[in-house]
Amino acid sequence: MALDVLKVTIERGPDAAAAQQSFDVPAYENQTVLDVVSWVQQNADPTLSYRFACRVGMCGSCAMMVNGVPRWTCRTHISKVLDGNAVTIGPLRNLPVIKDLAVDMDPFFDKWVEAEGVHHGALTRDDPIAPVDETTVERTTANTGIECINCSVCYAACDTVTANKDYLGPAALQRAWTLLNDAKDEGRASILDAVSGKGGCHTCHSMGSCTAYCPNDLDPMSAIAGLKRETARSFFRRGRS
Amino acid sequence: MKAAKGITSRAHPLWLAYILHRLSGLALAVFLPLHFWVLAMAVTDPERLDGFLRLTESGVVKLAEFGLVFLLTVHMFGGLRLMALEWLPWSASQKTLAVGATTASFLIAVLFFMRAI
Amino acid sequence: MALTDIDRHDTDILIIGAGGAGLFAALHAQQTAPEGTKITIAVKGLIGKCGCTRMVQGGYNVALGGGDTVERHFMDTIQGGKWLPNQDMAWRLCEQAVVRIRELENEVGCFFDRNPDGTLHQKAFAGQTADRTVHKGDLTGIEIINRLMEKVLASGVEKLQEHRAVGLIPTKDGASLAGVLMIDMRTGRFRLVRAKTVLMATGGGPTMYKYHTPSGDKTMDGLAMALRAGLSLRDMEMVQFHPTGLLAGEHTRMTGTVLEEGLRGAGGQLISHSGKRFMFDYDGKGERATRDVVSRGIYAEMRKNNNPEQEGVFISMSHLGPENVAKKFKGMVKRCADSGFDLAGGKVEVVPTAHYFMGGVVVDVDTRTAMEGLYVAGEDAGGAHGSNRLGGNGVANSTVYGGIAGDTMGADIRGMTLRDPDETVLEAELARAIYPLSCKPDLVLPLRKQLQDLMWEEVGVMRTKAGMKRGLTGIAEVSGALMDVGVASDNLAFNLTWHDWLNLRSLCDVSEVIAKAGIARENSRGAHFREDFPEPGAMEDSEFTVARMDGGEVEVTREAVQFSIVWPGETVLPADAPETLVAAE
Amino acid sequence: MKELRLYMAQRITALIMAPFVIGHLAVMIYAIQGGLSAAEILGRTQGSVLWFLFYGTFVVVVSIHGAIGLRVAASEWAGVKGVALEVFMWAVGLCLFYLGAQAVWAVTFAAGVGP
Ligand SMILES: Cc1cc2nc3c(=O)[nH]c(=O)nc-3n(C[C@H](O)[C@H](O)[C@H](O)COP(=O)(O)OP(=O)(O)OC[C@H]3O[C@@H](n4cnc5c(N)ncnc54)[C@H](O)[C@@H]3O)c2cc1C
Ligand code: HEM
Ligand code: SF4
Ligand code: F3S
Ligand code: FES
Repeated sequence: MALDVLKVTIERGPDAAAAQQSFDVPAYENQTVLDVVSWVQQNADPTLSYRFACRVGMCGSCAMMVNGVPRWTCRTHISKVLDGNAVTIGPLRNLPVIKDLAVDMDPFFDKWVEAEGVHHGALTRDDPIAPVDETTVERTTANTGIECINCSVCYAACDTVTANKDYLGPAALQRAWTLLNDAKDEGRASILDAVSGKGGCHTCHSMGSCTAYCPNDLDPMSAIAGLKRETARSFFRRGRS
Repeated sequence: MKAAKGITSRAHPLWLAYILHRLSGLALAVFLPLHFWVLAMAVTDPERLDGFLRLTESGVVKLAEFGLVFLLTVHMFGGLRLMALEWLPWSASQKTLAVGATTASFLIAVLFFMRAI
Repeated sequence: MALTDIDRHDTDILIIGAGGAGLFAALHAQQTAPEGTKITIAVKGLIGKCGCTRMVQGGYNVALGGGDTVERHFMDTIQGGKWLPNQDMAWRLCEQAVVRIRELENEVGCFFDRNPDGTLHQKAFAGQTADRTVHKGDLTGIEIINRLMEKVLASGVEKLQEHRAVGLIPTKDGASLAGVLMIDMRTGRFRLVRAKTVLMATGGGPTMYKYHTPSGDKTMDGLAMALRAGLSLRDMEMVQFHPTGLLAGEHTRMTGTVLEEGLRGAGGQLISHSGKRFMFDYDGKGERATRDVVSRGIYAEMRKNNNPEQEGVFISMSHLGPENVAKKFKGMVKRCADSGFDLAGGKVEVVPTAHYFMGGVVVDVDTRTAMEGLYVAGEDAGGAHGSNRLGGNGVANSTVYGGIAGDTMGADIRGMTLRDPDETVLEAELARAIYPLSCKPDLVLPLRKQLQDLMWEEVGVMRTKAGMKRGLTGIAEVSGALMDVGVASDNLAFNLTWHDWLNLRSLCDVSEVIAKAGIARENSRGAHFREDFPEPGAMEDSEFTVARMDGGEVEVTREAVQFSIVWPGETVLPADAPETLVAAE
Repeated sequence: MKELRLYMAQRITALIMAPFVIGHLAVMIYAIQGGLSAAEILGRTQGSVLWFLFYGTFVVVVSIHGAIGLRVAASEWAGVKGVALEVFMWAVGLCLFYLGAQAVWAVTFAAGVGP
């Protein structure tokens, strides 16, 4: 790397988004944003708080705002985000800040559950495993959303989440859509109910920031569109009967 | 220094389409009552309506009219795009669609503008 | 900080850790415990988002017919473990995995990859004699943990997230467990949680090595606590190295993370600095040999090289066709690309990396420990794997025994009441945790690095008595130096540096046990390789090591393995069973 | 379920409006040539049941559509919540309808300048 010092600005505190602090961080090869943040905590300011676990993009606990963009920091090479030699790092948007770069992710998961994002099964451990044809449209659709690591990047990217406290958000709705397409799931009615209520799929304006920023290239926007389609269909059906 | 908190990179086509749709919708909602009010003059005060209509000859008002038609077309195509995206089984070409819709609406508006002159 | 500053909190069943073991225990405890039982999960990170179960790539071993049997899975496990496993535990693992996988698919809602006919797709990891590993692409752990996490979050258990367990607090007589002292990491306050039963499922995690794969939250806290509580730990010398960890330099947390096994299985080649494909010098199976063999091969090559710029060896895939590789190993290629390496077309520098810890607390087949009220499951428990864990047996072990722990606790709890903690132990544990707050602040990181280098060099892939002795001296030095490193106490909320200190404390304590157990085993089995004792010794005389803290000193003894199901040289398979069911490639 | 009903109402009204808007625009493009006058407008629409139905439906539909649309914007951008939000939506809807109805009535059936 040509640079040898990075100018890193970090937003501090639970309450003061304005409290920014700058650090000079030595540049190294193969440095990720998480490495930069870690360097600051390990060498310059031991009180800096942030969260990570797997360090390879599997656990979804390290997301932060990097130059105003939500990203998984352990898999974001610093060179990708540098503005000159500067970078500004803040806590993930749309979630309450615990301290510095660590946010409280509970609202995100509460909504996941609220969206009925949990398997509704009829079979038990005493039944054989049901054969599934992986080539059906339903299964292919379900598979497209299955690798979500619940990192909340999409949740942070979405302005509708900011604007509407009740909005379940892209990841939770995508999970509901996956279940709706899962042949093993028996919760169709309750899922449709959950996503048609307050803050459900109809709150989404298809602004697509979720899909644009998902680090795993998932497409919550289309999943939500699927839910809209499905709920509209059942609306007409109910109307007729 | 820029705050890291606000999203600074909203500039992707779908977000722009969204904001355009909302702003045009809001603008229409403001314009429509005005439009109705003007038309209602037809009963109460035809002279004033004519006076108002004469104003459309002037460039400024023309531009405003152009803007309104633009809003209406932009909003309509944007809305149709949304409904296509949500209800028609989804295809990856929605971004092209978004851009296409805006372009089409722009063209119609221009067509209107040209013929009006 | 005084005892009076400790929040006190009661529950019925406390589960520490939220990996496969912890989450399964929560679900099963809910199913078996009497109505109204309060269940609490306390975890160092967020529920479902920390630990290693989430990082499982390859998959889950389970014998589901098609020629494969529980007996065959069992024999592979015993032979893989070089006759050291506790056979009853290994048997239960293989037998219950069948139930657990159905539970995962049918009740928890996981989806595993299918064959064209709709049945589960299974493949074979190295060391297996049947296509046995169930998986979801190469991100199996995400599917398992996400589904478990949803179930648990929806079930309404009490959550104590970002709560770090720092000490097991027994009753006055020391026979039973009264509760667990924790730090609420978000506020920095202490909390004593009393429970009738406690499951420890903190997942081991050999992160005291320079190169390691596990999640950053895992630092052997559980085993260090168990050691202090006087429990016996077995097989502590058994550290599994994964042969291909990414080598990306000292300044990135990416270094050490796993490049998946499948790369070698698919034909990936290991190349030395001199450009030579070397694995066939060490084993007839080349790159496809078992993890321990390949790790030693790479380690030996690394030693031969004395170019300080280039520590590791290279894995090269390009001869398989870059497009092909990019398609087949999409996730891996993308991950490498993110950190600046071209896996599909170029070559990536790799190094053996500490992956899994076979050693752990001595438990019975129902996860009970010697201390009433304390249960241990998952990677924290020793015995099921012996000297080596087969790929795919790790997550099977944590989910199977996590479930068993939940069932056992749910049943045992009926006859139990809350117990009073020994306040002197409580005070000592508190003092231990706040110790650094009264010392002069300094950096923790250099000491962690020192320990990691030391363990890698002296107690790593290949060991000698002299090396391990040096290791012990070095560990004592780091350990002592750590006691002079302080942490500023003005803001304890989410104070990662304080936790770094505590992490290193646990790592030092357990490192010492690893080195001592390593010295005690004077032969080479599975993951433990002694250059001064390269022979495995007679299988019939197999012994496992048991470490205990005795008056502040770690003592290691040896106990004879009980061949309760099968004797070395014998098999539980029918006489005409083929050696392997895996088609040769 | 209210969310779903509002959503459906907005989409259905939008679908109905699309041909109306296109129709209206087409007429305007045609009519605007050579300038507009009250007489010209009225000449076309006065006494016509068809135009009454055309613009009448449009007004009903746009009132619903606009009211729901402003409801969303008000709640998201201005933080209007609860009863206030419902009151706001109905007020907008009724207001649009009142003004619109007046206009339609004016250009079709009300007495004004003769043909
Ligand atoms: C990269 C990688 C790939 C792997 N691939 C496979 C594979 O393909 N197949 C396979 O079978 N196995 C695999 N394994 C091994 C497998 O992941 C583990 O054996 C298994 O998941 C361990 O489960 P566990 O529940 O015991 O622990 P974990 O899942 O690691 O969970 C431990 C939990 O304890 C918590 N904890 C730790 N310390 C404390 C404390 N002091 N207080 C409170 N909570 C604490 C942690 O935060 C975490 O929640 C892999 C491991 C890694 C690292
Ligand atoms: C053919 C004509 C129209 C179509 C197809 C249409 C379509 C739509 C659609 C689909 C939405 C929902 C957007 C969302 O949920 O994100 C919407 C919103 C809206 N519409 Fe229309 N509309 C049309 C005409 C009008 C008119 C004439 C008005 C003027 C009152 C209007 C005002 C609004 C407003 C204020 C919104 C809310 C904006 C938002 O939520 O972002 N629309 N329109
Ligand atoms: S959909 Fe993508 S961005 Fe959203 S939580 Fe899942 S992985 Fe993260
Ligand atoms: S960004 Fe938000 S508005 Fe919808 S399409 Fe994605 S959830
Ligand atoms: S640390 Fe797990 S995704 Fe970044």
